Amino acid sequence: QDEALIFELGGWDKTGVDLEPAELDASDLAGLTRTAPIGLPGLSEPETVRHYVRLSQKNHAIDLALYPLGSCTMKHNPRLNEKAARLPGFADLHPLAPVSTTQGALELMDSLAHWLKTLTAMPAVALSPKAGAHGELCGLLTIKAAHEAKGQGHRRTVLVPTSAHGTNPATAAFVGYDVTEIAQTPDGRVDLTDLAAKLSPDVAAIMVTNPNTCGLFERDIIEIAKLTHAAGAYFYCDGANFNAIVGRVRPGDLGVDAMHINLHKTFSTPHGGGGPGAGPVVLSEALAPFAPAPWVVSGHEGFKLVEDCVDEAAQGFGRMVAFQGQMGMFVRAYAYMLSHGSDGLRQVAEDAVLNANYIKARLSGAMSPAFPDGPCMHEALFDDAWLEGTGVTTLDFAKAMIDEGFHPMTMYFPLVVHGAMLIEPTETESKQELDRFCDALLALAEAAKAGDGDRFKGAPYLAPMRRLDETLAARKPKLTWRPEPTTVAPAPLAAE
Amino acid sequence: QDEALIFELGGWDKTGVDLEPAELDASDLAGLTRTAPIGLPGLSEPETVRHYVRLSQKNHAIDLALYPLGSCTMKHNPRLNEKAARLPGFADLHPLAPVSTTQGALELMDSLAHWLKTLTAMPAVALSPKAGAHGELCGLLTIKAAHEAKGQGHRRTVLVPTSAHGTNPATAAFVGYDVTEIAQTPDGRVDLTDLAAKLSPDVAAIMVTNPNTCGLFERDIIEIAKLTHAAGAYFYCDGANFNAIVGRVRPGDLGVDAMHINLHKTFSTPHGGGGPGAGPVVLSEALAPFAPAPWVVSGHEGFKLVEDCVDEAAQGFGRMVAFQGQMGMFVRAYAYMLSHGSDGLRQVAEDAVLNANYIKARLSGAMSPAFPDGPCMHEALFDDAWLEGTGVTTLDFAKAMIDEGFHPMTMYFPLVVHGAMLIEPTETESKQELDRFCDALLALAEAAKAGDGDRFKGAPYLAPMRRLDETLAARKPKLTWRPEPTTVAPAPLAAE
Amino acid sequence: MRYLPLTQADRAQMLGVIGVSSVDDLFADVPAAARKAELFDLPRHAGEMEVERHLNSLAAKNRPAGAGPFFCGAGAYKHHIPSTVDHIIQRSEFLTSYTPYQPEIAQGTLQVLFEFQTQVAALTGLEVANASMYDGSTACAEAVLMAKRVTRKNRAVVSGGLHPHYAAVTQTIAHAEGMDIARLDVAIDAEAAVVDAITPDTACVVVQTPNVFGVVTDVTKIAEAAHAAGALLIVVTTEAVSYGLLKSPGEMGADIAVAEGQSIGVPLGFGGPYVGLFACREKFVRQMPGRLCGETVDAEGRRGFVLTLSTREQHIRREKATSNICTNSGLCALAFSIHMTLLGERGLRDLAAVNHAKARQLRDALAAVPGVEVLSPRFFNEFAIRVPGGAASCVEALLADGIVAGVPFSRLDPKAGLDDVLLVAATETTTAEDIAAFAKALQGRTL
Amino acid sequence: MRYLPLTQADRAQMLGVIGVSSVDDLFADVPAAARKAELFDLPRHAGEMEVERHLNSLAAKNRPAGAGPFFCGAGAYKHHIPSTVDHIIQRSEFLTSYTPYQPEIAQGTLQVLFEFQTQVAALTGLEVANASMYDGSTACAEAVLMAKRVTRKNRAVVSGGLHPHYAAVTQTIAHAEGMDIARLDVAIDAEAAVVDAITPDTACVVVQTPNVFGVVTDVTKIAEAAHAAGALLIVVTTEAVSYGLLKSPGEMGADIAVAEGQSIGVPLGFGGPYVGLFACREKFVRQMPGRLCGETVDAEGRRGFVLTLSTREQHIRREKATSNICTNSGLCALAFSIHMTLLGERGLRDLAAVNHAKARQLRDALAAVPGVEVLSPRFFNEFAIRVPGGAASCVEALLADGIVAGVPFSRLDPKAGLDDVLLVAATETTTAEDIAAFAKALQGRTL
Repeated sequence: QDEALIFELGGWDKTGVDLEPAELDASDLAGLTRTAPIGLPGLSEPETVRHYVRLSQKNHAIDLALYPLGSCTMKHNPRLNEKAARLPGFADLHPLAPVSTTQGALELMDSLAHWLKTLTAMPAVALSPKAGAHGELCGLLTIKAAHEAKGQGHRRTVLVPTSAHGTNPATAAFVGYDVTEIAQTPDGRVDLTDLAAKLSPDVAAIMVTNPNTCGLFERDIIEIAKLTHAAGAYFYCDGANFNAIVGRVRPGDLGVDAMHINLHKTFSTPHGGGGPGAGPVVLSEALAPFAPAPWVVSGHEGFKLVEDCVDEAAQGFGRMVAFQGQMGMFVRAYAYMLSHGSDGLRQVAEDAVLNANYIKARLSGAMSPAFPDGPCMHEALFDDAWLEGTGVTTLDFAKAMIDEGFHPMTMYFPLVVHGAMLIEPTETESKQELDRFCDALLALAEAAKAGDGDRFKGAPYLAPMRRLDETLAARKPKLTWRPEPTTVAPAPLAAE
Repeated sequence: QDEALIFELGGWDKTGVDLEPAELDASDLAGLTRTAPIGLPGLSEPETVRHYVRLSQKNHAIDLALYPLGSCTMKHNPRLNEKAARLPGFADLHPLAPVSTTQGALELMDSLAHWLKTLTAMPAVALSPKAGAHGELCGLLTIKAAHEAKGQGHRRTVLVPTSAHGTNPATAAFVGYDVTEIAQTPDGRVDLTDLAAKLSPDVAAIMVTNPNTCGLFERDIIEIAKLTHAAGAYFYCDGANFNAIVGRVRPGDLGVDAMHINLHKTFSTPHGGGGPGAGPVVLSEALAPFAPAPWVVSGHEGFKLVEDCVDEAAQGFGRMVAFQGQMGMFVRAYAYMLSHGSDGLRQVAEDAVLNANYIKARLSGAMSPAFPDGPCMHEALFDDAWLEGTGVTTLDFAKAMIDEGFHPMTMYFPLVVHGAMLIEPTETESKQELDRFCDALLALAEAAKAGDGDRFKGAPYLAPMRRLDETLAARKPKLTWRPEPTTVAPAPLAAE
Repeated sequence: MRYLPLTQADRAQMLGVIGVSSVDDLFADVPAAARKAELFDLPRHAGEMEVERHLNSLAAKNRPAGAGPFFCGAGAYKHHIPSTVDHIIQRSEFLTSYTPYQPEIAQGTLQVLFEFQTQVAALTGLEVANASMYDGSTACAEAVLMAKRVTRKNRAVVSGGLHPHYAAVTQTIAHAEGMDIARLDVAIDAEAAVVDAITPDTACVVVQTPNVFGVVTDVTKIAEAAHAAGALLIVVTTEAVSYGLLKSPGEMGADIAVAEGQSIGVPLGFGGPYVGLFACREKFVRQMPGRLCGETVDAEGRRGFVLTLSTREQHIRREKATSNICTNSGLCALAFSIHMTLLGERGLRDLAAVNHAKARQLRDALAAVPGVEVLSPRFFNEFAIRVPGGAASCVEALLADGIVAGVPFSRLDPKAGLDDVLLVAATETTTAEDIAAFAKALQGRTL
Repeated sequence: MRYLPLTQADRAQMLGVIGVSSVDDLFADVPAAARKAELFDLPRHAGEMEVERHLNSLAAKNRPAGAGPFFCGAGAYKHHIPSTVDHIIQRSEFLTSYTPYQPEIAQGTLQVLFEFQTQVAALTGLEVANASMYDGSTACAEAVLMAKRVTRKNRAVVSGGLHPHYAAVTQTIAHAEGMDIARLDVAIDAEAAVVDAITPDTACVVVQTPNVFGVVTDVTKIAEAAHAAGALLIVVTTEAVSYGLLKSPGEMGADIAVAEGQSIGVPLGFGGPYVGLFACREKFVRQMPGRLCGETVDAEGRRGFVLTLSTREQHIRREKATSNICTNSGLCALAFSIHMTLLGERGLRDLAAVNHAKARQLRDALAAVPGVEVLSPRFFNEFAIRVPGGAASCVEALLADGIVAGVPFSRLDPKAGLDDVLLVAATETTTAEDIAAFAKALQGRTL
């Protein structure tokens, strides 16, 4: 059933709030008052609720079924964490309220930092970045500042493997670096020879994801770090996949200098249709002095918030955001950490890896794993070799999964694998659900090989919409609703 | 997609809570400890969430579309009220906590009572009944006690119109009364002549719904009350439809002696899949002394809860429930009253009646209104005369409405109309939604008359399930899940 | 007004379609004398912020159970509720749906009820359960009336250990139906006296375990005596968590088990809404009150669920119905069922064990206070103590120390002459610090 | 562990299917030295009740804005949020979904984003808006970088009235991209100085209205000067409610408007998550950062929505992307959009009028306090005052009276030499009693 847009429901003069309109004395506004209508519709509360509840039912969600988006880590979001984040002491706290009235919040940030540092064996953490890519930005800005402080500001290059998330090269470019790609070995890891060759004195940093986007642990990670450091560069680790090793392996033990942690992946803060996230960055001793403001310090008189780099940390590179970062996510992530504890977090990594390997094992007969030898970590990567000759593409196969009640896996990423299908189940799936998923995929694979092309080319059939025309959308972008020529334009509001 | 039962998910040894098991010392249990397994499955939290979220999507709800169940009053449930009811000061309050620690709760009950008494022009209210039918029970018990106190305990009969809710005769019988039906006039009201004839000295009370279940106001209501009182009987008014007149007409002005108010109808506490409700009963001066415990009194030292009839109200007939009644519903209803105010509540009644008459007007061309002359109140009643010869029944028509995205109207009730269809839109529907509804019904009516029988006989086609076999369910009732013979019975838990 | 979608323009247009000139015309059937033109003497509408402020201020005048050491029980218990429970019951599709009369678009509610019935049957050790009652007390009264229908006898023997509110409700309602209620003397270990009170004209025997003084009793012998007299045994439980540790009513011979389900998934809420559990032997199913959900198939043969056996109910049978009940406690039953699913057998057993262990710790601590006497010989998570100087004044005094000490028995039954009896309960929410503080304060007050 | 569904039996069975003997085998690629056998030095797992208690105790150490008279603003504002907003954003289907990469099963999120974009475009008076940014400060920095891409020039003129945090974020990020940031002197009515600072090599001019001192400015002249120099005008707003009363950036000639959307639908949350609004003229759309949602049709011709123009984005263009952004602030955008839908044009205008009226009342009350000087000549709902003895110590002193008096400007910018400037804000949540208490306490402290 189609749901009308809010602009089509005729509510140009309606409202869903009861405000006593104040009489307007505009003498303090210097003639800046609006005169023309804004063009915003309003709806009564019942209509509003219905509009959004109806819309919501058109979404897939982790609460409905497996959501195996590789590298996106769609796991269960505990409702305890939602409840905690809504305590007035956190939700109704102003970011600039007097510090003496925010001691609990600062304590929580301090405790969260302690957990992150302990889990990574890194001495410092910058909490403020608002998402993973923002954390990458923070990390590279820290590295840049460190180089500049050492008189190494001339270093212009960042090395990035081809398999990297797009955010890695984009961030490096954003900070003004040139990006050079590092080759990959046939078994899906960084090519050490190529790396060594490219580690010139111009290199500021390498950015390596570990476990990498092929779902594999970089076996030579310690060697990579050594080579990098020997070249005078820093090792930035993309921590998007930290969930695979949390509680079991500490990046600090591997020689990492900076790593962002997606709280919305490893520590299960909800994705909310694409955000908000949170991307704290842990830093090595070498980089710690260059961290951005603000940060929390504890002292005799309780917790303090250092908000300006000027006095207390002259080397800090500046500021990533207004205020302190994603406090709402800090509360959720901290609640998740406390719930799991050191033992539970270790189990998280183990079950995530176990689930991925189970899927890989069950599907490998019918589909072609990109790296069949050895275990994968938290996600299983397949290529489209097994679809050859069927006329079915990775995209078609993915859309057919929708008709089986599942969200498709990540497709065509990483770029190093042809027609990639990256499946990440996470640790919060039961064996029953994994089996239901594998059974569905095996049946689909059989259908594809049996030549049942229609089932794929036309898919999805059972979703709220059939396949959408993305080319049309991009050719002549229609990004906002505008009244049809026949629509009566909203009348200016009568002065009441 | 079918959703497995919790018993089929293999969770005989799983749990979704983390409790440190206490060592059991059974020395205070006198050998009463369980030995055999209970047979309860458990699920982890992610599995639990998914099970219930999936199930929920198989329900229709007022938040999804019009829910025009006549006499059930499915209106918008404000979320403010949900939030208020969850304040720890209300939700985490023990019913027997020291009275000095519950002053706010008692004040709220006292204020709610004040609103109910003012809106009905009645001097007293018993808050504790847990639902409408429970309120009827309370009302009749009060009447019984009053008669007994007057030496009129011999009165054995309660008069009830044929159009009454089933709860009316059921309640009268429950209290030990004999039920006699009152006839109805062709225009859908109580037949005064028949009433007068049946008002013998044996009659304890009449039970009349007003507005009645035909959606009509009892024009002769004042006369009815006079006749009743003249015969020494009491006038119990079924207040299920109070929403049609709230803020505009006061039952006390009509001669009513007792009336229950469904807080979940008039005052919009959510129905929750069938309950909980709340059914406070307003009482006339004659009946007030016989009200059940408990009640709230206010004095110099704050509010007091009178929990026992013994001392302070020797005439009280007893107790309806443990504790004070549906406090959670009181909070919601009170929030609703405060939000609407005296002006808003009046508008509630007016819009509810306007919406019903609008539907009646729009549909009357195609469907046959049971009482075409004059306005209806909050609901529009149709019979099935217009379906004659189409082969389509009221039930078929209702099931076809499901395919249009609407919940069917109340069917085959009231009993006085053949193939009754009772449509109650409530005041929280917009004109757009009413038009969408009327358009859908008019199109269906046309299809029925055009002989498109399959569309009706097989309906619903688009619901989570096709039509269910209710006869089979009743013939050999299967009321609990039991393991199939092949199922492995749950093993006793290992002592850990 | 934010809840009312009609605009003035809508209203005018709709009146035109109806063919009347004003909304007053639609109220023409109301006698002129009763047609009020003026607004009633109540406040006008208020914005959400204003209403919320007012309710916050009322809530702030109460002391929630979680605010400090808290030991009240007596039929309502402070337990931890997983946040998942409240999240799910707030989903629109559960919260804002009606009784599942149209099963094709109510399978969510119906499957939940079927699962709930199965859980309740398992917990009580009986074959069938209904889809919930208003609460434990009304379930108890309905059970007595049901026993009358089954046995066609008129006398009910009610143990002196039954919660006084339950006894009052049962008495009120059963009496109206013309039953003769023999309520035995109130006593700590009251169940011992029940067997002797059973007569051949007894329809049912009502016993509670754990009883209102927390005393647990093996009712097997009472069941035998009742059955020998052609009476049914009704076993009442007000603390559903006890099912995790104690023998079920069914195992001990009960014919009907009723309980207050509040302890599992439902907040204290100052007494309601709660959820009554009602289970019985299968042979009595057609005499049960309340809604029942049953399994069936749809037109395509798929398993589905419907309300069934509704010929027992008022909307079909009217004055011949087994009960006048229409509304149930569906949303609370959902909460109960979710919490029970999270617990599972393992979690429920653990929870019950923790509750019992905490109560034992509490007992040990209070028994050590000079002048205090523990009265309940066997108990689950609640017991009675004798406090010098009266229970009500003890509670009042300890409140000044920040402790809510429990429920004075006299509050439930002022005529029983047990003014010095205090009912105290412990649950998994009780901490060692709570217990120590209670004992210390009590010692300070009794010295 | 309650969040982990696998049982030991499951794990054993799955290891068998995989063909390894233990889960350690799956970690074989980890260098032995880094494979930790022991648990890290952190607490073990905890039950929900224990975690909740701990978090409650931390929350209780903070004083929420709603606890009493409260006048902080400076980029984050205390507004009433209708309860409907939070209810809807907690729905599983919104809360636990990912970026809508598969539009067939993400129309809920996508239609919301399309509606959000339209609302933001209408509010800012510009043609297109994106699907949200992290917050206002990062949106500001992104706008400056975008101006560089559009104009191919490197200099940004930043008004001294821009929120110091925004200026710092912009400086940090734009500087890293090699831009030259000319931040003008901090002053109450700083925008007056902007026009003179525009040079031919200026890529953009950044002005804020209402500025950080609450001062509202007609930027039309600045727009003309910027355009004459081939520069873009970026208008920043930190209080989105002001859109209801003031001329929009687009009406005054802005090319890009960015704002902090927190005031509509998003709680204070100690600074995040918030929602950045970003709108611009249509001709610049392909240089925009962030996600965009566009209308299209499905295979059956029905209207639907998709993420579009993603060739601007990092996952397609990698180092050539317009921004490195991946995550947005979708759930906060949803909250914003719901609240805006509830308000509608009428509600937003009323809300803005109430805010302004309360601020005027506050101004009048504070202006009457001897020694206090009101500094902002024109304002919406916030203004600066000079308090004798320093703003920070004034706030500290008034805290003892239970009043949170506002934000000392020195906290935002300690180097500006404005230690006696206090920023005070009023909203619809401010009561007449709050204002009176503030004025009285201030008088008591300044006398």
